[in-house]
Amino acid sequence: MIEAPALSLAALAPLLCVFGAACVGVLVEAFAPRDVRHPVQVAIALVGTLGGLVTSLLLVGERQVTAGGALAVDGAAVFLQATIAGLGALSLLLFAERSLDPARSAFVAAAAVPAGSPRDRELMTAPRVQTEVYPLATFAIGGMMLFVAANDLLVMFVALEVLSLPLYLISGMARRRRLLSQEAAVKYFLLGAFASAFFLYGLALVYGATGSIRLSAIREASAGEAGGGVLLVLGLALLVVGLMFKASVAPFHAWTPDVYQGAPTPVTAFMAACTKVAAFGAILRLLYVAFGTSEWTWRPLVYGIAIVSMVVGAVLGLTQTDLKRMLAYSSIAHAGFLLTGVLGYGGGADGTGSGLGATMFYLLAYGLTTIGAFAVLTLVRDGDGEATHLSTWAGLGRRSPLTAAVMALFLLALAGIPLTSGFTGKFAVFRAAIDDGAWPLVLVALLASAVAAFFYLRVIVLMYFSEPAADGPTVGVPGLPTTLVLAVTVTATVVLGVVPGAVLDLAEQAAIFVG
Amino acid sequence: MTTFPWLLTMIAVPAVGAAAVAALPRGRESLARQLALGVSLLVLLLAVLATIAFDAGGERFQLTTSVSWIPDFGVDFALGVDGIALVMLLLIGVLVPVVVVASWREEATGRRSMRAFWAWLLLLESMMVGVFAATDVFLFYVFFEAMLVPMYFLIGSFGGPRRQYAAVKFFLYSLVGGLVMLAAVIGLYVVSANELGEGTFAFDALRQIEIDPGVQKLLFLGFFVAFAIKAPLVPFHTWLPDSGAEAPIGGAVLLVGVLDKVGTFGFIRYCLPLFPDASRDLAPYVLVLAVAGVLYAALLAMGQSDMKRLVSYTSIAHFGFIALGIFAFTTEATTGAVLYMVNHGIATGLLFLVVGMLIARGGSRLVGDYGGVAAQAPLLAGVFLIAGLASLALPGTNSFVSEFLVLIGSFPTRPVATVLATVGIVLAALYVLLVYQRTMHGPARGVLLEPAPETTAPATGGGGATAATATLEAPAAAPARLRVRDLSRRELAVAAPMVALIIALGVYPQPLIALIEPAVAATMSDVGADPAGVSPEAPVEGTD
Amino acid sequence: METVPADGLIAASWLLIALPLAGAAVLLLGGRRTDRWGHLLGTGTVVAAFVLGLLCTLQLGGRRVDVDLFTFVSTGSLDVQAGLLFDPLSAVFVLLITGVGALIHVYSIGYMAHDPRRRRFFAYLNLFVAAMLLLVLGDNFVALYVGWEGVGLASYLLIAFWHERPSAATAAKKAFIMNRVGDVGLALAIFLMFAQLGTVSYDGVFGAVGTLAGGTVTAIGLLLLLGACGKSGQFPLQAWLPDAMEGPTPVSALIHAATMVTAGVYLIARCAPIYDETPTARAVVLAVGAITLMIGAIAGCAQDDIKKVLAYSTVSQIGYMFLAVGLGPVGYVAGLAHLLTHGFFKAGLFLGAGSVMHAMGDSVDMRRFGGLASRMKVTFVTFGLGYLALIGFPFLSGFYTKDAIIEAAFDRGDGWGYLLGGVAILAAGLTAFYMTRLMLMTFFGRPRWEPGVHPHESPTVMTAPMVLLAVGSVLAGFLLVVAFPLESWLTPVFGEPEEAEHVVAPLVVSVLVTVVMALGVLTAWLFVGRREVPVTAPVRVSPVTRAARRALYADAVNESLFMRPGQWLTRALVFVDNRGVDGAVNGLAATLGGSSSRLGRTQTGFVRSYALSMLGGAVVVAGALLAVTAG
Amino acid sequence: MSLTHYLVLAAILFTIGAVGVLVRRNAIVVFMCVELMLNSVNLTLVTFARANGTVDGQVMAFFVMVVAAAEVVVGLAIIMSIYRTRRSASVDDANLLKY
Repeated sequence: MIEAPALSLAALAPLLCVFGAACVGVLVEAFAPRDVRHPVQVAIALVGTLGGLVTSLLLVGERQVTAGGALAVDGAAVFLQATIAGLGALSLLLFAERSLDPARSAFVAAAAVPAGSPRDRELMTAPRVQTEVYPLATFAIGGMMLFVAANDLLVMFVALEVLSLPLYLISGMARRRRLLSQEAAVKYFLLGAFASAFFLYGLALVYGATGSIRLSAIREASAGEAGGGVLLVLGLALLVVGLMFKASVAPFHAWTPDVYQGAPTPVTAFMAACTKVAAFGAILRLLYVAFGTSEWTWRPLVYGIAIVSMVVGAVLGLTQTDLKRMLAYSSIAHAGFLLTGVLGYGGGADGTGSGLGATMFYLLAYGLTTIGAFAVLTLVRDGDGEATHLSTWAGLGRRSPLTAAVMALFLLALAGIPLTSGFTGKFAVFRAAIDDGAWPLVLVALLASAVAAFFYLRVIVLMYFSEPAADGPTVGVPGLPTTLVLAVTVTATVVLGVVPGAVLDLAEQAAIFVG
Repeated sequence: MTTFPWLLTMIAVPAVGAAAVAALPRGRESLARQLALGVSLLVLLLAVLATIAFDAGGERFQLTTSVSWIPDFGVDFALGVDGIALVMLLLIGVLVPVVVVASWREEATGRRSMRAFWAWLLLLESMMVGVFAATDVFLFYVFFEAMLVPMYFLIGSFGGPRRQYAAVKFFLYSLVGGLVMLAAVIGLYVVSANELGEGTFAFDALRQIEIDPGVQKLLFLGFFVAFAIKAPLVPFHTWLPDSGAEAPIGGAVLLVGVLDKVGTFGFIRYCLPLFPDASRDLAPYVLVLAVAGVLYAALLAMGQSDMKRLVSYTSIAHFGFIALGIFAFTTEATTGAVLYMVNHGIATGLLFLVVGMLIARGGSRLVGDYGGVAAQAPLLAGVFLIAGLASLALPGTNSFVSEFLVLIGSFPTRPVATVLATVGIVLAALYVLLVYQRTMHGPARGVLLEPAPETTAPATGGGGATAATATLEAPAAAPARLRVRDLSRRELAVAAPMVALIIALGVYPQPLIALIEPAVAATMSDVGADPAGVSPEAPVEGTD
Repeated sequence: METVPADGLIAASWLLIALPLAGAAVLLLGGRRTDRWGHLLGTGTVVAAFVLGLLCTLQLGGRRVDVDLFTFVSTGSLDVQAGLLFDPLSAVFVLLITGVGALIHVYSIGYMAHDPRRRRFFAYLNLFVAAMLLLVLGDNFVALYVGWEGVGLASYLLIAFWHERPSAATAAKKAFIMNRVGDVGLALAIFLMFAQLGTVSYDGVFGAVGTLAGGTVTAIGLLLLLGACGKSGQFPLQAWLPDAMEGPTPVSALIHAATMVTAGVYLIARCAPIYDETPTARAVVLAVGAITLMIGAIAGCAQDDIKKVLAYSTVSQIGYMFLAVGLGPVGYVAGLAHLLTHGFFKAGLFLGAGSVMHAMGDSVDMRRFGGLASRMKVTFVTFGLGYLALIGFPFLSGFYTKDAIIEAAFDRGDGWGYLLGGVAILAAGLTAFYMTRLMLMTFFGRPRWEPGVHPHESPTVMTAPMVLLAVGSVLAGFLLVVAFPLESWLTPVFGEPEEAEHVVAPLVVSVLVTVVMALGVLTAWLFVGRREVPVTAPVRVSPVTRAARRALYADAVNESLFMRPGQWLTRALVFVDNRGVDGAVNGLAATLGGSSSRLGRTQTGFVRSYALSMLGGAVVVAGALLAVTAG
Repeated sequence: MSLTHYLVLAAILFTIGAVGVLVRRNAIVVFMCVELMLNSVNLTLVTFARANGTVDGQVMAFFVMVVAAAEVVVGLAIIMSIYRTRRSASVDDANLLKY
């Protein structure tokens, strides 16, 4: 009789909630009539993610390894799961927006219909929507939540695929500019699969080196002289590649601008916020838990990659003319900033650095801001849908002061201006890094922030200081979902900038890995 | 000591005012400006009351308020002022209402609403108060950076033709400086954590820490670069002429009058006390920049054809004097430097305002587009002259006292730098009088000329003693006349208080000095200089 | 000598400054409302100040009274009290300033009667008087400096009074700037005193100056001299003074002849305790005085502008005074006496010139004058008396005071003494020449008037001051040297006069000077009086004349040495700032932008190249990790 | 043959797959190359399982297969949809998004 592995259902509740909702969504897709599917799907997805959020909040303080050692439900996992669930719910709200586009949704009516075909044109303005996006997104959210709690590499790999595969699909489901959307999907898919292969090979090598894929076992094995041997180090390298890809860290960032630009904007928001959180959650867990004892092996690497990422993101962002692409480069630069936080692993007064808490706070702050920024992008439209070309935003401040003000706030937050969440986050990660002696890196980071600030400013300049074009875009009146998203993100951006104490505290207290 | 939170109120009042102005419905422009004026006058009143509540001989920091803000970072929302900060608050209190009145009829560029202008202005005031009142380094940094935003919008939305370029340049320069400072701020925190066991940003606690000299130098540089960009020292200065030229007049006044003073204020408040060894070691290099600024910027000012750029360059020269005074490490010079900060705000503020009045009449910023204005607008010319004379530090004007103190205080410790800087006073006379002569003196010419020559004989004459003279001197054709009106009542209301302050502080500066000196003396003892001031080299016998 | 606290009227001596200052303030702030009576108020304040000054002087006796007013600046060890020092020296100056000032104010009522800006003229004049009084009454160097620059401002405002004329505006600016150059010296001297002695009050500095090293004292003395040169139009800063004649003539009389330009002499006399310690600085003062008196005299010989002649004459006469005070204790009183008499006759001469200009339609070109003696009798007589006083006609005032200076120079006894004395005598001859030339060209000969000019005598309000000044010109020398010796009045300041050992007998000097003077007059008559004066200046003249016309190329030197290089430097620096400093920043931005678009090209859109970059990245990552672990 | 040979073979397969991704244009072929990489990993896992004497590696291989199958489904769907629009499965044709 084989004993069932120890399984704490309570600790798994957030995951169960989200995956359950996803499964129900699939069933709904199969059985519910087409007319009611949309509201039902939205409701189920929201209930699932919000359930995930609530249950994970209830788990605060939980520290255990469960599911036969496959999952670690610890402070960091819970914090990140809650973050992902919350950001996921916000993204889903963006998915659900139906009043902005005359075509009624950002998502295609029938993905199977070839783009540009007569049938496609016919369906262009149909109220029908490919409602599978909701269960798909819910699955992705579930995968992400699993990703950050994975305590062995296999679970991590499975979670990686669970979060990725739905993303590949929904990236290709834009209603307008379908060619771009599909291209984004193909690129994302091929490169994603390529990266997973690296991750997987890394897994295999680690397994070969240590005989186990349990993080704690790897930790013991890597504590040795040479970091556990060539195989283990190679394995680490390949694992890092796979994860950095997801986190869109340069030089594994190439897909990011293309996919961010091509995917439907709500999906881009979802990817920018949630995927980033999940990927960094996994990076932190892998580096801190599995390779924490051999920090010296990966520290120079992360140092270098952080610099490359910040510089590439900041410099390439300078000349972008498409807002979504620009935000993609911004996301690459932010990945670099996050890595400076990752470097704050140790070196604090009591031997443990403040890097984990700082990075988690940064993820939350950045996720909220970036979702908000993409949400604003969905509002500004012209005849072809969203007007994402920079030039079309000229004079928006005069045309629609509120929209421009909200966007300006998000941009200032991304630039890291004090009294916004972006500043608090930057301050936290930089402090962690300097604490650990990485002040040259921080200097580079600060200079990169200055360069990056230029392109954020450029948007503000356009919005406020330029004359509006005669045939400029219109600003749609957002429906309830988008309004809600904007309200939440604006509030969060300001609150986390002005009175971040409570959340910082939370992140600090959650900065615990078990396993 | 009072329990009323003066400083918090001074931050909150304009912030709330800004929100109220911004919330006004479209079309209530005049209500907006009335509100702005009311709020700014209220702040002035608060500043005056706070000064009364302040005890010059008492504790270093007074009127303190402290609330824990971000405990994880050891950050407190701690406010408090010493004499130095207090006089800056007074300066803010005076300048903002003046700027409001000066901008009363400012036309928004394009179709932008002026409500935004008033709102940004008040928000800027709030931030400026905060930056001077903060006694927590983190809080200071927050205000330091946040202050950029309203000024950025003031320049970018309401500025001249190249406002976009200027606004972005302003923001990026300041941001780069600010970010370098951020690194130093964090570094300071880390150092404090290592020294005290628990990180802190409280100024008073940080002052006590002995920092390793090497680290001190790095941290000093971090702060210094930010401040040297803000109070532009050569070669970090090129943003100021652009910003000063493109900003709306009100914005320019506050920019050079107050905002840039944060840099020099930062030297005194942060660089010197926190990093005394580094300050002493690096002072010679700073002095080179300071003196270079005095001379270089003065020469450049002469070469400018744009009046607003010219005034900006004069400011750079003045900042050189201030930096000289600060890094001479004598009580006299540093007191002079602080006084200079106030006086420069008033003098250059008035210069900007009056240049703005001229530009408002002619629509051109170029010196060469004006000429002979004094003949028909004597009040305008007079105010221009007074502002100019204050700028060249003529005795009897406020700037003289400060410039004199800076130089006389610097001479004993830094004779060479002082001698070079003193040459700057000749250059100052040159740039002021050159522009004054070109615009105000000489025959009427330029953009203000009446379009069609009129045949009516000029009664004013060209300067003769008799009527016969006048006819003799008058050229055959009717001389050109300008179509220019003299200062309006509103403009007089702008200029009068400034002129009054220029004269009053020029004749009787001692009350301000008494307010400033204790804080300066404290700073001097922080940096290891004798707070009692210069001691003469030769023995003094038989003096009173 | 001991300083005593103020009592009686002297305690109110701050009113001396306050009265004209208040007058200026009322006139400037009052605007057009004060147009009708502004000139009366302006004159009234100065007259009142004169009366007050006279009463104070009578009360003074030989004392040295300090009037403490308020703390001006006190920080660290620097303590500057706003206070007045009323002693015989300042009393003399107070009387000169307010006395001559009052007369010139009265004169200006008539002279400026038709000028629409007369009110402002009086305001500026009042401002000047106030600043000048502060200059001579201050009891410390800072107060002196404040007054020093204050008179500079008044001078600027008054030279540029007719600012529509570009030449006037330029002259005013030039005056201010060159004064500022001198002011730098004065300022540095004050800094040096503070650094060395820790005080800037007269008492403090003079009391302790003996403790200083010789080099320091010399430095202070030279720096003070620089200041004095700027204000007094002495070499090398003399070029502004002739240009300053662009101002209305009363201004030239008051500021640029009688009072302000003699401030340098006052400064050196006041700082006698310093100069007593430093023979080197005194020698430089001597040299400056000698050079300047020659430059002024030579340049004066070739001018056709009546005011310019007088201006160069002023330059030259102040050179005499510098020469005198440079001689040290023996010369102070002589210099000050000449200063006072010069104040009378030069003011009178300027007022006379103003009267002539008034009559000639503001023309200053002597070549278009001539034969005015009969048309303007009062002017002619008063001017003539001033002329005689200036050239040192026996027993008029210049005779007494100039001779004293020349005697004192000879009394040095060494070769330098003879040289200086010789120069002074030569210059006396030149003075006689150019002044006679002026007289001849203006009042004698055939009229060469511009068409439409009808000379007439000036109104009484103008002639009365001229008469008074003429009386002064005649009597002042006798009064100051013989009747009520200035020497004894100033004894409390400069100490007991020592009985000079005359190297050359005074009588010999007097005779010599008088003979040379007569020669000068004769030469002038030979060159100018006998022939017809051409209405345009001859072009083909000797290089000497050409040089004299251009004031020995002082302006040319200034231009080529300072102005042009300065302009060039300015232009170069503007270029450097725009292209260099700002260009570096903009270049950095452009570089970033350029590398951005170049790097952006790597984002080709091809999946396979992306995959390649990832693979490359993976190799690098793996290589790096292996390198770290292996190394 | 020692286990090392298997590992080397797997590595070679992985490399072939990776190079295939880089050089082939047809999306399907590219995708198959990725599948080849995954299968080389499977081989590695099984080899290591053998070496370690546990079955964990074999179990993992099954996991990988399942995941790969899922990936095929998703991947083919995406490639199909773009093929139907563009009438081309060349990855180089999908080149609208760049710079």
